[in-house]
Amino acid sequence: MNVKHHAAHHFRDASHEASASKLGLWIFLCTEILMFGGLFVAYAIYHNQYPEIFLAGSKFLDWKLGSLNTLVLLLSSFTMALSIYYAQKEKLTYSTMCLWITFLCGVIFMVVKYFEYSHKIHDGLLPGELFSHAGSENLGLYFSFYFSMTGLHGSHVLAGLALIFWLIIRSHKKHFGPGYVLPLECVGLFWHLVDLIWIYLFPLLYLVE
Amino acid sequence: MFAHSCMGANKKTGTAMIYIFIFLLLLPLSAFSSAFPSPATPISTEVDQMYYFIHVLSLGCGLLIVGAFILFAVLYRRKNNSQATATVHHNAWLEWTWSIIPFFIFMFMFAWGWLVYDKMRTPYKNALEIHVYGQMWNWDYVYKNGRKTAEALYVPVNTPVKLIMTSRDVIHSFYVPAFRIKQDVLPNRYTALWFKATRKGLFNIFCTEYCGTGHYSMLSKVHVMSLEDWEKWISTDPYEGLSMVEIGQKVFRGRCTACHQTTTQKMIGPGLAGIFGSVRHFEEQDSLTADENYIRESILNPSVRIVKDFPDQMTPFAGLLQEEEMTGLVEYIKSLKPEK
Amino acid sequence: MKNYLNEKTGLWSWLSTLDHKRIGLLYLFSVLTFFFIGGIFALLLRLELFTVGETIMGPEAYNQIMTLHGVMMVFMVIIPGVPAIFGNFFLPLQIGAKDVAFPRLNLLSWYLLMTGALVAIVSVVTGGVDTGWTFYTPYSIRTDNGTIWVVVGAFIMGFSSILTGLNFIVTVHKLRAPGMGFFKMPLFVWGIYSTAVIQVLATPVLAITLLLLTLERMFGIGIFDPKLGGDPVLFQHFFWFYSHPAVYIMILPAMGIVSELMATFSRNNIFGYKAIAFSSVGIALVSFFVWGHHMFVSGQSDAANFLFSIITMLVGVPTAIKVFNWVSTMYKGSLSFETPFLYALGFIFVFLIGGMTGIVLATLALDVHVHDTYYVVAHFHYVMVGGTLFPLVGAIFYWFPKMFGKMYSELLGRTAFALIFLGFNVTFFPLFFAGTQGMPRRYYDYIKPYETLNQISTVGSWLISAGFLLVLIAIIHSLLKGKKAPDNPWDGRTLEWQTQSPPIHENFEKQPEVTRGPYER
Amino acid sequence: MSDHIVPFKTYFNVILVLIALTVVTVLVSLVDFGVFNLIISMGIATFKAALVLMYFMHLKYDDKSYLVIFLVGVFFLAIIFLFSSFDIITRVVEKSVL
Repeated sequence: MNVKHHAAHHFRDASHEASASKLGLWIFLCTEILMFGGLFVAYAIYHNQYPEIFLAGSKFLDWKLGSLNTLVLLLSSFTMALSIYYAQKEKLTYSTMCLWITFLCGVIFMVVKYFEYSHKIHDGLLPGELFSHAGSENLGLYFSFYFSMTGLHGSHVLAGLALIFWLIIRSHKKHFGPGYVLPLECVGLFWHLVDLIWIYLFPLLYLVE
Repeated sequence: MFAHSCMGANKKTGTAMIYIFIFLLLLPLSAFSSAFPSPATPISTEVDQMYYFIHVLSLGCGLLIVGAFILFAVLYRRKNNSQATATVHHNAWLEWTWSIIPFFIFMFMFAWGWLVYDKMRTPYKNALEIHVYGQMWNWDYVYKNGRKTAEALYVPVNTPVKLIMTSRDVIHSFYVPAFRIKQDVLPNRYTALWFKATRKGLFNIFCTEYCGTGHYSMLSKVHVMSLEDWEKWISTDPYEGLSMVEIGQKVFRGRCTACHQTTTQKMIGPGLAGIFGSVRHFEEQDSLTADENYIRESILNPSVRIVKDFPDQMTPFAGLLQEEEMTGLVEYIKSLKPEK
Repeated sequence: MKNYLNEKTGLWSWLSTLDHKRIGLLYLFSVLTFFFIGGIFALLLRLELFTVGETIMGPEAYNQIMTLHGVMMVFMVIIPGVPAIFGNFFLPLQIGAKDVAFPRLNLLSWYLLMTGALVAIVSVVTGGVDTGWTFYTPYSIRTDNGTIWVVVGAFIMGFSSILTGLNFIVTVHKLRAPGMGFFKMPLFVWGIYSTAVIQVLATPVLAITLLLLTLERMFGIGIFDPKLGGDPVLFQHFFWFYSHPAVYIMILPAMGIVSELMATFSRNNIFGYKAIAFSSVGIALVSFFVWGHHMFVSGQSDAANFLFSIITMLVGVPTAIKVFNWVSTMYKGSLSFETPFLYALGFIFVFLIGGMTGIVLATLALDVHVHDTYYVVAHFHYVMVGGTLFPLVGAIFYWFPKMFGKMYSELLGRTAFALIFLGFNVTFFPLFFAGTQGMPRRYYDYIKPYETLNQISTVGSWLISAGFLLVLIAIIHSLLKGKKAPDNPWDGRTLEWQTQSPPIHENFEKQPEVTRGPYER
Repeated sequence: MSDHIVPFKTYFNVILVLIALTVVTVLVSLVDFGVFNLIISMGIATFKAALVLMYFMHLKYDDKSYLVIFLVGVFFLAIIFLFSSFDIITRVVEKSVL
């Protein structure tokens, strides 16, 4: 059954609205890139100025947890793309199930992040002047970058989870179908961007040489 | 039609507008001469020549353009409602000319600006090196032979000087208008300035990077003197033959006038007249009468005791004052009595 | 007669409206309120500077008012200003659309601006802020007062600007009337479009900079704090990467308005349409490469100074082209000097002085002498008050009949202009000379030689505030007692003059067809 | 547009390649190639990002203007980095003489 979605009054039809929404979303993704980019530029500049601090700092990070998080996010990106695929194929139960898997992967990512954060706070590996880890000179600068980059990324993962949950509710109500997948595509684009940023964050923070 | 009825008002306002524009064109000419502090270094004269050139050129172009639109305003006033208007709305040749000409003018200005700037920034060989320290709201200077001073930067005339500057807290900026030089003074980093004063006298030093409440009172002077006087000054002990109170007064005038008055009048910090022996009330601690130890402690480490309704803004002077200066200051403050 | 104003009434119909015209009026009301508050601060500052020594307030109060004047005028008046008020109201009308692309996002932008403004104003009661609108570290990290509120407020207001820019780009790309190619769009739309590109590309960097500054103040993360290895000059790089394009966010829409006023009141097709359109986009792009001219003496390397100075000179060229084209539009026109046209002419005169002093500031050797002095204060007031506020007030009078369906009184309008123009020049022209004499900016008190110049300037500030008050009176007077306005009082050629004034909710009875250029007679 | 359906097989291949590349990134980081380490890990990350962009985000099938918008964002990031580090690299470091 092809669900009928009526376009807003000022658009000619649904495809006109879809192309406008996707253009708007891509511009929003461009601003997200510029915002995260500011952090990456600062990271790159300080990495060149204080290579030894960044090298010593990254030793405290558990790269196994980092790679687990990367795989989890990649998987969630995969299932997100699949949910659109199934909606277009009108296999709506599969589509909702894929959304649930994406949501679950996101939660796992945040739980792993929670363990990493509590472990670091417990060890005193805190940003800037709060750094109080015994036995190593001040790595505050590295952990300022670690916490601000992964913190900002984490807040975007949370926002993504909220949006996916909203999609799950609408998916249960059968709002989506072959004719109308716009919300799935838009949230999907945002979620892929969050994954994209983590793809760069992982090697830069965890695998510093 | 509405537009027609306001035709009458058109002529009067058109001409009124013209008078206002012409009056405002004469404004710059009248106050042009006294534009700059009189130059005191060779670089200043070059910078001034560049100023006069660009301002005269701008005035010329300005007169041309404003003249053009006043002329059009008068010639093409709306006389009736069906007036024929221009048919030509694009002229590629014209567009190119008024793009290329400004481009070349601007590039010429850039090149000239860069050459003089480069001259300003190339270090003099074997310059007299002086350290400059900026801190929240006063400047102090240290010479290579260890001589310290705060009330003025003493410099010999016609000798190249290199200032090596750093800040003890926030960003300040060392600016001598008469020498046309300015350079930010950054914490944890040294920045440098070069000049060769060609005229003796006192020249103002300002701080031009916002640095808090006392930003406006962070003033000092460059004292340019002949080589012999300078040599005599640098080798003499600054406090030779002065009584303790006079030493204190010299130190006070160099370091403390940014925030404290010698009367009872509050400035940024409290007025110091009659402080000694008075009862001081604090934010947290209980009050006490001001004795030598209290005055010494509130100079070396002021944030220990903060007087009621005064902000904790005074920077510590621990390590900056010699013992002689410290005792001098205490004696001087003791000697300050409120005016009757 | 049904129109967007009387279609629905009641406060809630305004606070929950999705109509771009009503949102434009919401912005008009809030921006004018912030403008008058900021203006009062300016008057207090000038009053304090009337004499040497303390006149009406102490140094702490002066520094806080100086900062609030800066923050309010920049983040709450001129950045939202023309794009949010007239962009919202007239962009859809001028391209023949029913509304902007995302109406809900448009309303969210207004609420973001108001929330950000509220958060910023809370700083007044939590210890005040005295860092200047530039928040330079490490001073902005050191003081323990309300600075964090203003920083978070500006952070929130930044998103209002991003979302408005995003909305306008999609509207221009997707909702133009059939037949309206890019070169049939009015120049005001070109101005708003190139501004939206800057808003979208520059503001996120401000967002991350202010976020890092907030984290710096809360947890001392040390990225910009020299005590912990950070580099304050890097903060300046990030801040000015946004703030220089931001001054083009302020000026480009105003230039769009001047193109409209020139074409309409000379009753002439605009001269060099393509030249003006391409210079708007040209300025928008080059503006991202020039931020270093704010940092010539800040410890930036001489090589970087060379680079930034030469590129800044390039930005001057398209601006000069625009001014020449506007003046040529008057050639062989049929000029009528109603109030909006006076503001356009005033703009050209004042912007000329602002532009040329800009070249002085871009020249390295000259900038060293006048950086951070009153020469710079005079320069940016010439290009901001003259460059943005003159066209903004001109646009209020130009589009007043279309927005409210009532005519303003020509006498009040012209006297207000004369007062503002005279007062402006008397206030800010003497400050050029105070600057070259070496008077630094943000000074609570100055030495004796600068006194007479400051006194002239303060007298001028009374004149200009009388002028702006008269503008307010003119607006209120004509809102209450204005005569009914015809649909096209100025014989304008752009699409908004072809619908009724004030327009209906759907803007046009039937979708307009575009067959000719925007200003063709 | 929503009418173009990307086959399941493509998605599946892409996710396999992505996982493989993640493993490669980790392995490469264990071996010390000196300065090349950074270049290699950034190269792999960019390739993975391109995969996600092209297939998962449908850039391959959608209107090319979206790709232009994305690249403009990256371009201006490069501008901030280049100009700021150009300033930092060419700074003359002054020394104290005391």
